[in-house]
Amino acid sequence: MNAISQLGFDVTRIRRDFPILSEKIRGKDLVFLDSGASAQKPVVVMEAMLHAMQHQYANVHRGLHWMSERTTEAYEETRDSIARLLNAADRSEIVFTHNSTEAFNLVAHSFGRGVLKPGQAVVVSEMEHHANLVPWQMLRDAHGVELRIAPITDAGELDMAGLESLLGDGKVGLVSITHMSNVLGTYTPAERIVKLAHAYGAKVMLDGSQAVVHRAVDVQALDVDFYTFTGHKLYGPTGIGALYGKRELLDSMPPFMGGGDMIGSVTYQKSTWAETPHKFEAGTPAILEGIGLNAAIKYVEAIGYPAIAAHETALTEHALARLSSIDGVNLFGRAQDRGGVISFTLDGAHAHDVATLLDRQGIAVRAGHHCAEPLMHRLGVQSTARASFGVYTTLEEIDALADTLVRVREFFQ
Amino acid sequence: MNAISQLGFDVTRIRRDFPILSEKIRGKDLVFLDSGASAQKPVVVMEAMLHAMQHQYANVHRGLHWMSERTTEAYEETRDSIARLLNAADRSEIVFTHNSTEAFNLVAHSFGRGVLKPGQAVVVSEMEHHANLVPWQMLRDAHGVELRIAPITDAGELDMAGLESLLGDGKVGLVSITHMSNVLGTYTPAERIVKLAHAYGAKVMLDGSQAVVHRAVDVQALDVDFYTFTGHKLYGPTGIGALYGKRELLDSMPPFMGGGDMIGSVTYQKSTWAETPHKFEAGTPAILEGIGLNAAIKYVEAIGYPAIAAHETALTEHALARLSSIDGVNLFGRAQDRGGVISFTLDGAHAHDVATLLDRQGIAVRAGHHCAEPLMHRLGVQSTARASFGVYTTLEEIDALADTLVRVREFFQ
Amino acid sequence: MFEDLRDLYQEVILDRGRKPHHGRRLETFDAQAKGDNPMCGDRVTVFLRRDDGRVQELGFEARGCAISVASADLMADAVIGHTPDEIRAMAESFVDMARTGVSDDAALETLRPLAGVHDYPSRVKCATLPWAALQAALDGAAEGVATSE
Amino acid sequence: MFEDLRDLYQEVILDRGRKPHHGRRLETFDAQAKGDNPMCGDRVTVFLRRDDGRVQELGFEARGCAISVASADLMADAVIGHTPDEIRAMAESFVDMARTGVSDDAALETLRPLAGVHDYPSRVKCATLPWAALQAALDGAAEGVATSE
Ligand SMILES: Cc1ncc(COP(=O)(O)O)c(C=O)c1O
Ligand SMILES: Cc1ncc(COP(=O)(O)O)c(C=O)c1O
Repeated sequence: MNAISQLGFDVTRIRRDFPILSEKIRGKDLVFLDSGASAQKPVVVMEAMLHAMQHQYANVHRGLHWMSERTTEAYEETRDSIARLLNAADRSEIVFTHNSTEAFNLVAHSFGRGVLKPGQAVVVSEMEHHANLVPWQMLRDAHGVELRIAPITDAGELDMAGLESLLGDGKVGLVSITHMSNVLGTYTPAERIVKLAHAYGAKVMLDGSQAVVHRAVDVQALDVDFYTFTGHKLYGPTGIGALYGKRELLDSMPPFMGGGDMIGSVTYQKSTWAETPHKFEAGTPAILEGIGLNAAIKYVEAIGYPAIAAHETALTEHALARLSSIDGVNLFGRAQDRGGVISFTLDGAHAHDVATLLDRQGIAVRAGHHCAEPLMHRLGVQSTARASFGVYTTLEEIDALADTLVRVREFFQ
Repeated sequence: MNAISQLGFDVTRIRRDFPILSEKIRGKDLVFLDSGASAQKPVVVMEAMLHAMQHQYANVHRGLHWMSERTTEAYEETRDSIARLLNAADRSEIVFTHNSTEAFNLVAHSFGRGVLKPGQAVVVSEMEHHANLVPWQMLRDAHGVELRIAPITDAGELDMAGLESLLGDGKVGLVSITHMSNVLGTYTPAERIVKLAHAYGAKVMLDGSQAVVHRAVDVQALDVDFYTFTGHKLYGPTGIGALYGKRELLDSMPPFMGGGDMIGSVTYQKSTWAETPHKFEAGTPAILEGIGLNAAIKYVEAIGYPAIAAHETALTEHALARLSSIDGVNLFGRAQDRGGVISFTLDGAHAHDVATLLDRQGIAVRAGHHCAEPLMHRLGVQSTARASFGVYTTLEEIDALADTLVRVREFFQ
Repeated sequence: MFEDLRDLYQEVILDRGRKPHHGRRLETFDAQAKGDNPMCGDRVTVFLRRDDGRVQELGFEARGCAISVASADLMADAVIGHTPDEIRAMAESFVDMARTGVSDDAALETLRPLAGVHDYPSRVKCATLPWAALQAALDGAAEGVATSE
Repeated sequence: MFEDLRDLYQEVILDRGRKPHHGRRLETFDAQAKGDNPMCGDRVTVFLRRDDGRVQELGFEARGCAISVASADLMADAVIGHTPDEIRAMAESFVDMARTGVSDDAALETLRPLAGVHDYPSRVKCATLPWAALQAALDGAAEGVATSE
């Protein structure tokens, strides 16, 4: 079986959709293994944004003229696409944000200050991105909500018993956990988390920033209360993301930011708010980015999650096999259920130095704490290098990484 | 003198930079007079964004690899361009936001809750956009800060005596006023406002969303404390804007949103913040949009503010002359110093109906309350129609508006 | 010049928009509710008097465009004498017609001049706002509704 | 394979990065400060003992890459015996060299192997971090600094 059929779809064809992949870095072919930080963009995304700027653009929701109406339709169609992607019950449950970070801040502010009471608690896990930690710390410090940390096992999986013991006193109002770790690749058992939390009366928010890139998500099947992802990791433009929230929850929350488009009526004494989801969308939205994200979602849907997931599994298994066979390479995370993100260190070389040497050969990996400092403490390291995969990643690129790592080790010996 | 030389620059050449202007609307030439809501984009902006997606893209500030370093450089260069555009003393005084609305919410949150004390007051004027009103109402209701409204005169100018009387008791911590009204076109006397407010110990924020499109701004000469504008009105992409703040003020403020990129170090107990301006920039920023905005700023600089201002003056004078000579047309705002935004009503026809009839002829104007409901009350109307101009607007387009308005009046008689 | 707009602004709409028959606050009423269109500041307040389970009288105060005023006025004609359930069904058909431009519901006969709005998506709300307010009044909602879709 | 990286990773940098001469907390010290690179989690804590207005001894604890450790170590060599003012001037020259790759400051002779970082913008901070911490120690800053530029 050759590499391509092994991957479940025609990666050569897919790579043609991403012109950047034929760039040279310092004379070497680009091997882009940093999609977990931000994915490259297919031509259809560029074309959608370009088309809008060339042919059909105006501010949305406000104009009564043709350009504004058509632009509003194009932008609002993205809400339908996101609702379809996540299988939301209703399009009004999709709130546009600028990224997942804003979604967490929105929920920390509107649900955290507006619905949670001082004395209640929020639970996050030991493997959260700072986006799903710092907003809760700020809520804790401003609003007197306790912050609890659910442990992970040494394999890098969520410790479900540990989580349950944090829920025991019934004070927890929200459990906010990643759906897929950006460091360990771990998928968390979302359905079980939701069932458990609901049994103790807590709502659940899942961080789908990584997960939605690799697997189909069904918020109704999960029965999750809030779900977020960020467009630029899903092959879409920067500046756009989404928050899913159950309608009755969103309805119960005060707005986050104030301004145009989120109001019902305004007088100096008192303003009223627009309906969900608009009350959470203040100001001119990321119109062009919404239009670009729609193209990205359709692109992902056209490939299909089964093929994407199969591809990811093949890449991940290959990478784990190749990297673990290199002397001095340490891999982090051994979760049963894991995706295409692999963190590692190399004995005798700091992750930064490793990244710089790889970069010299055109291989882009990330090195650092990956916006997950407390997890680094838990793992007993300051930083790791991380390779992460996209739909366009090939087995050959993983081989290039492995082969070059052998040389890096020699360089630092 | 023909129309073109009258405008101070070659508008025909400029129009070629905006491909959308040759679109047809329902078979008619597009006459786009809604730039005040959002401007069209020149080819250079499209090319900059496209180039990034095709050749040079990765997440910023985080990667150690070539793509990330180059993308960071391109994105951060925009901060330099904005600092130059506003004549900020230092690039660290420029905070990227997603639009001006976010800038107001940032200041209302970080300065409002973090620096202002309950019992202090914030002053806005009677001609503010909701973006510069609702965040202060939310601050008032959450934090016990009083909200005071500075009156405007019947000519639509800021009533400086009225403003001064609000400052008398020394309780005002911040005066937040538009630099140019999006309804009346009024430029406010920014320098005098700042001097006056400072004399009473209040800081000043100016809403430059409209002003910066038409005139050179010098935050140091104004000695203003905060200044904001939004990229999409300045011929840039959506999803990006900027807040200028004096360094020592920004330093004194707590962050707004939490997440990646805004931290110094993170532990469960306590996190510390990155330096200004990064502590206000949580999460993956609007990278592609920043790159697009840089191209827009350079485009505006290449035309030059003197030419832009002369063009705007010529258009505005022509429009005022033509519209005021039409029976039944009522113009709002007679400020001495005014720019290319003209609100009007037509006797016997509601603004919406006017807009729809104009749209039928390809003429795009906005109708409604323009996100300034309290100002509508002050003017004694529910809504107005509004024509607003950009660098690509021609005298002929204004003539088309005026000629068509005559027919609209007939239609409704 | 505006020939093609005649499908939107039919004579009856221009007339009723200018001089509505029911454009007043009722002296006595059982229910009232207002509808706001936050996008543009339009507002319709509906007053109704019921008797015997049927709407006997309907008046409204509107600040809005020709479409919304005419729609409120034609709505009043259409619903008087009907039960809340009948009116709710009518409202549903009407909203559908405003969006799609067509309807086979015979009850909408007198409302058909408003079908032209479907070509102007941002004006659909103008036509449906009075119906939203009326439904709120029937439901006994105090605060009224803000349509933002 | 990595020939071209020899300008960045010169022998002295690999050596000092691996086995720094001054990589320890001083037993007695007059000042200390730490520098954090929030982007990557690197941290250097600098300890210094002054006498007679001059730095007599400098030690550091670092978690970081070869560049930052080597830079801290070469910095220690370079500053011992100098006054705070001299050190501040040296720091300024050094940061300049790290950014541009060149310097005509003779005082930087032994630091020149670090000039190669200028080609790798994200690594410039690695080289300058110890200097930021040292300046904070001289300024008596308690909290230390987080370089984010
Ligand atoms: C004067 C003024 N302020 C603020 C805004 C808000 O801008 P944005 O919606 O881009 O945040 C606008 C435009 O809508 C405006 O005209
Ligand atoms: C798991 C996870 N959560 C949240 C984020 C934050 O995404 P963004 O920076 O787009 O808000 C990221 C990516 O940086 C991530 O990997």
